[in-house]
Order: sequence, then C-alpha cells, then structure tokens
Amino acid sequence: MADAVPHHQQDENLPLLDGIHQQYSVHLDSFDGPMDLLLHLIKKNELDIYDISIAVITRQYLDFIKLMKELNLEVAGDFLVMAATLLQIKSRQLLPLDDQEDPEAEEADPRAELIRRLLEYQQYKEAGQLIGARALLGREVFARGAREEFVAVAQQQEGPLEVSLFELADAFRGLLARIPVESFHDVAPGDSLNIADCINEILSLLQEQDTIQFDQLVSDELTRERIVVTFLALLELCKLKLIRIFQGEQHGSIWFVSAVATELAEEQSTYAL
Amino acid sequence: MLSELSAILESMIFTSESALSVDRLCDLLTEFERGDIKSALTDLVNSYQERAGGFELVEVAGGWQFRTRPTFQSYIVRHIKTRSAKFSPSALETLAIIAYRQPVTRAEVEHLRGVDCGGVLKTLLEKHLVRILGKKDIPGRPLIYGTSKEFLEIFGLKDLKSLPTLKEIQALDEHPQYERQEELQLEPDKAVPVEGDLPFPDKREVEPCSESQP
Amino acid sequence: MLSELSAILESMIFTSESALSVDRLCDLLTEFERGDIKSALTDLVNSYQERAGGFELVEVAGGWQFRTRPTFQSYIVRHIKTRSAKFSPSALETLAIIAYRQPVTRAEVEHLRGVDCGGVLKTLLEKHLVRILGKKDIPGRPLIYGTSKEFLEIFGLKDLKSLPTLKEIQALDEHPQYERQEELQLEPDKAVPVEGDLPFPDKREVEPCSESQP
Repeated sequence: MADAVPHHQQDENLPLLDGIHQQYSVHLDSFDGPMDLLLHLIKKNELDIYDISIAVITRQYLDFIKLMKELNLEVAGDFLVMAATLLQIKSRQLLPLDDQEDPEAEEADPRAELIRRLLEYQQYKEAGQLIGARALLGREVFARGAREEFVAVAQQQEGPLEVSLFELADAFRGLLARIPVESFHDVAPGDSLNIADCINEILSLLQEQDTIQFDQLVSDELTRERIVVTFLALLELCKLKLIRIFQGEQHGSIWFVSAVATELAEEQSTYAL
Repeated sequence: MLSELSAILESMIFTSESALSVDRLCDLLTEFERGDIKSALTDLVNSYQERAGGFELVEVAGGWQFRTRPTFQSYIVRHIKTRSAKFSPSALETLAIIAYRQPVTRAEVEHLRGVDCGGVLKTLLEKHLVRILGKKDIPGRPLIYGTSKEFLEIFGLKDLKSLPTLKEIQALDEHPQYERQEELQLEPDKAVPVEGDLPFPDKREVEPCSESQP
Repeated sequence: MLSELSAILESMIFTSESALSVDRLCDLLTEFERGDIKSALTDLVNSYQERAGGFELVEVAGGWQFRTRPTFQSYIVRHIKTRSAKFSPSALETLAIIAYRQPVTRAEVEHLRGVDCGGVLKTLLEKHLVRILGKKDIPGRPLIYGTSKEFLEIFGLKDLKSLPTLKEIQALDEHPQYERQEELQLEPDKAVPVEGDLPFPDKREVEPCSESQP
C-alpha cells in the first residue's frame, strides 16, 4: 500500500494537468516574456489581434502562469505585471462607461493600449527573426583569414604606432615561456651579463642601424638570463628617454628606435586614434 | 584583365582588416579621381559577380570588403572555427528594437518587450553590437543606446537604411493621433536624428489596410 | 565562370590563416578526387594570372595562399600606416581613471592601478586625450590631470556629465525588484494541484506541438 499513495495522487492530478498539457504543450523555456506569451496565445486561438477577446486571453494567460508555478518554474515579475494589466482591462470592460468622464481623455477601448503594444512588439520580434536569419559574418560568411606578412615591416618603415608598456611586458613574458628550461641551467654563473654592458651594446647597435627588433637582440644566445638583462636594459633606456618602442600591429614584432633621431619627426606627426 | 586602378583597389581592400569606405579610398589615392575610383569599384563588383567564385566584394558598414559566399559555409567550417555568433530570440528582439528605434533608452526597450532587458543589453554592449550614445535630456538623464559599426559588419548591412522593412501596422481605431508611449514622457519636440532614415513606417501616416492575420 | 570545386577551394584558401597544402585540402574534401582538386587549383591559378588583379594565388611553404602582388605594396602601406590605432588595455584603464576621477594626480592613478603610469600618461598627453589642469596645492605640488576636449569628441560625449556612471553600468545586472506575489490568487476558485508527482518530470521534455486549436 505504501507506493499506492503516490500513484493515487498522480492519478488525481493527471486529468487536470493533462488538459493543461494538451492546451499549452510548448517549450516553456521559449517565451521571451509576457508579450511573447500573449502573441502565442493569440495565434493559438486564431484571434484577430485587433479584436482580441480579453476574457479568453486572460484566462489562458493565468492558466499558463499557474502551470509554470506547478512546474516549479520561477515566474518572473514581468509575467505577473502583465497578469495584473490583463485583469485590469478585463474589469474595465465590465464596468459601464462613466458619462461624467471626459471621453476624449479616456481611451474608448480599454484594450487599445495593449493591442498597440502587441502590434509593435510583433513587428520587432519579426524584424529580429529576419535579422537573425541573415548570413552573419563569422557564422555563414567569412572574411580573409591570412595577414600580409610584409605589412609589419612596411609599417616600421613608414610610421610606427606606439606600443604600451603592457604589450612590451607581455612580449617579454611570451618569450620567457618559449625558452626551454634546460637553457636556464646552462648559464654559467661566472660569465653573467650586467645591465650597463647591455645598454652600451644596444646604443652602439642603434648607431649602426635605425631600428632594432626585440627578438634580434636576444637571438644570438637565447637564455633566460640574457633576455632578462636585455629587458631590464631596455626599460632603463626607456626611462632615460634614449629609445622609443614601437609595435607595428597587435602582437606584432616590437621595434626600438633611438629617441634622439625621431624627435624631429615626432613633432611633425599628428596622432591618429 | 582588370584596370590598373581596379587592381590597386582590390589589393587595398584585400589586405584591410575591416571594410574600406569610398571616402577612405579617395583620401589614400589622391592621384585618382573620385568618379574613377567609384566606377573601378563597380567594375570589380561586377567581375566578382560574373566569376561566381568562392568570395565576393560586398558593401558593409559603409565600406567595401571581400567575403565568402554563404553557399560555401559547410566547406569553410571544416577547417576554421566559427566565431560563435549565437543570438537568442531575446537578444535579436532587443537588437531589433535598438536598431530601429535608436537612440533608445533601456526603459523604452523594456516597455516594448514587456520584460527586463538589463542582462541582454549588457551582453550586447560587451559584444560591441550596441553602444552607449549618451544621455537623454529628460529627468533622470537615462543612458541612450544605439547600434554599432560592428552590428552592421556582423549582420552584413550596408547601413541602417538597409535594415529589413518593418511590417506595417494597420491603423488601430478612430484615434490615430496617439502619442507614442506617453507614460514614458518622451519629449515630442526632441528630434530623433536617425529615425527619418529608418525603414520604420511612421504610424501616423500608415493607411488602414486589409492585412491578413497570422 | 569557375567550376564548383574551384570556387570551394577558393573559399577555403581565402579564409585560412595559413597556406593550405594539397594534402590538407584532399583530407578536408573527401567527396572529391585528388586529381580533380589539383586541376581545379591549376585553373584557379591561371584565372588569377589572366585577370592580373590586386592579388594572386601562389604556392608558399608547401601550401596555397592568396598574396597581394608586390607591385601594389606602396598602395597597401598607405592604408596600413595611417589606419586608426587601437587602445591598449592599460591606456584605456588609465584614461578611465582620469576621466572618472579628475582632477587626479599621477600618484593617485598609480595607486589605483598598482603600477607605474608614466609612459601611458605621456602617450595620452601626446594624443591630446588628457591634459594638465594645473598643480595641486600640496607638498611637492604634483601635476593634476584631466580629460581634454578631444577626449569628449572621440567618445562622442557632449560633456563630462554624459559619461555613463559606474552605477549605471552596474544597473544592467540588476533586475527591477517586483514585490513577491507568491500569494497572488489568480483564480481562487480552482484548486491548485500538488506540486510534486508531475506526469512530466522535466520541463525540457514538454514537447512543442503544431498548435491548431479551432
């Protein structure tokens, strides 16, 4: 008998719930709000949107909210606000028109405002569907995938953009991550580099050539120590305003130029954002 | 054989990361006449049309860009990941309202949809599809929203005028002179700059028509 | 007119970030013969050769890729070198602090960001987005910074008051508070069934039906 009780209970609930189930068998998730639900009910009942039966719609709307509650779905406040609106319209329809009131100020049909909102909502809902059905970039259509390789170089020659300290540090971090752990241990403690030497090295290189690429500075001996020292040297040079740092594009190569040489050109150029 | 100018334009559009406008092309190619640039562009578009290849030259977000034809989607996705451009019905609804009604406040969007739109609006802002245009000169100074250039780019629209025309609303009753959303206290004298350009039919001018009901 | 296969190959090579080898293409297009793919590629190369447009299909690093013709590099560079730069995250962050906290000193900005901001600040000053408002009347007389007219122009703001407040952005996450209406008696005459033991256990299992109700 122990399991007969729930069975019995279920049987009792079945007819009612079945009825609701049949009437409103829809994806409960799929309503984007009370307006959407109302439009669905209007279509379902084949009602004329310009002449909806508030009695029918209100009843079915309230039944639906009840169903949501029965299914333990959280009924959003928006749905309850609409329920109150529907009930208010329904009650206003029942009341005789008060002759004392200014007929011009009051809408003759209490449904008018709701109908207007429904029509407008329907318009945007359909427009949204039309927009969503378009061939979207990144979904149905695609732009060119590859980048032109000479562009970064050309950029550096023609007019570089400034790069932030963050991007510089990020490039440094990326470089450190690329170095195999073994090379870190390979560094003999005796022949360690110092920053001053490195600064002089960079400055003399800048006298020979206008620009230096960050990777170029560390390409000879790709060790953790070398990179750290070079990086610190560059920061020091930056702080002393002896060099300027540029990056052609996002995540592109980082270039250095002597700050003294670019000063003149800098003054003439305007910054485009 | 293409003309020299067509080939130049083609190379510039091809390497550009985003759509290139005619204005921008004219600025960059000072040695050519604007008229020549425009006709060379038309030649290019036609040549791609005739060719019926894997991609074509299209006008989006006020500029020109090469894009693949939608037909080849199934082949392309075999080797590249699609940028998850998934839009829920509520996101599309909200986007449509903002696109057609801009500049628009959150309250106006919520009134039309009958539902809270904060979350959807935030997602659209984060995806750069919607942007804050400023504040409305009414009490409370609410933020006003509009669509972005990215919106036009992603949805492949030339401009806002290319939005699909809204279904006309049949005039309701004998009171066609209602104020739109009077309870929101929109300033009727406040001119909405873009609205005239939108395919949104002004309700006051819409004639009653016999419309088939859905 | 290109063949269907040529167009498919074209669309795939166009969207690929790196060169696509014949092997890779054959792997991806199992419905086509290797011989057909190779001859379609040859057709494509020839058609671009004849066309003499802004770019061509070339074999690089064992794969196929579209590349602009070297002749047009000088034109392409014109666009690239003058295109608008994107804000770095740190520049944007610093600018945001100055915009919202102005008048503000460098030390205050650095305290908030936890890092040195000298470089970013200089860049912002050079780009005329930030300006020096004066000197603060405290020991050391540090410079105080604020945003410029250009800042407003770039962000399309009428004035500083039009800057969205952080509260307004946060408000997008908040839902309007409705009173809990659990006890709202919608139809008091009808008995509400017990909430457990439902015949359909999960809402996802409720199927949609083609509703046609007379």
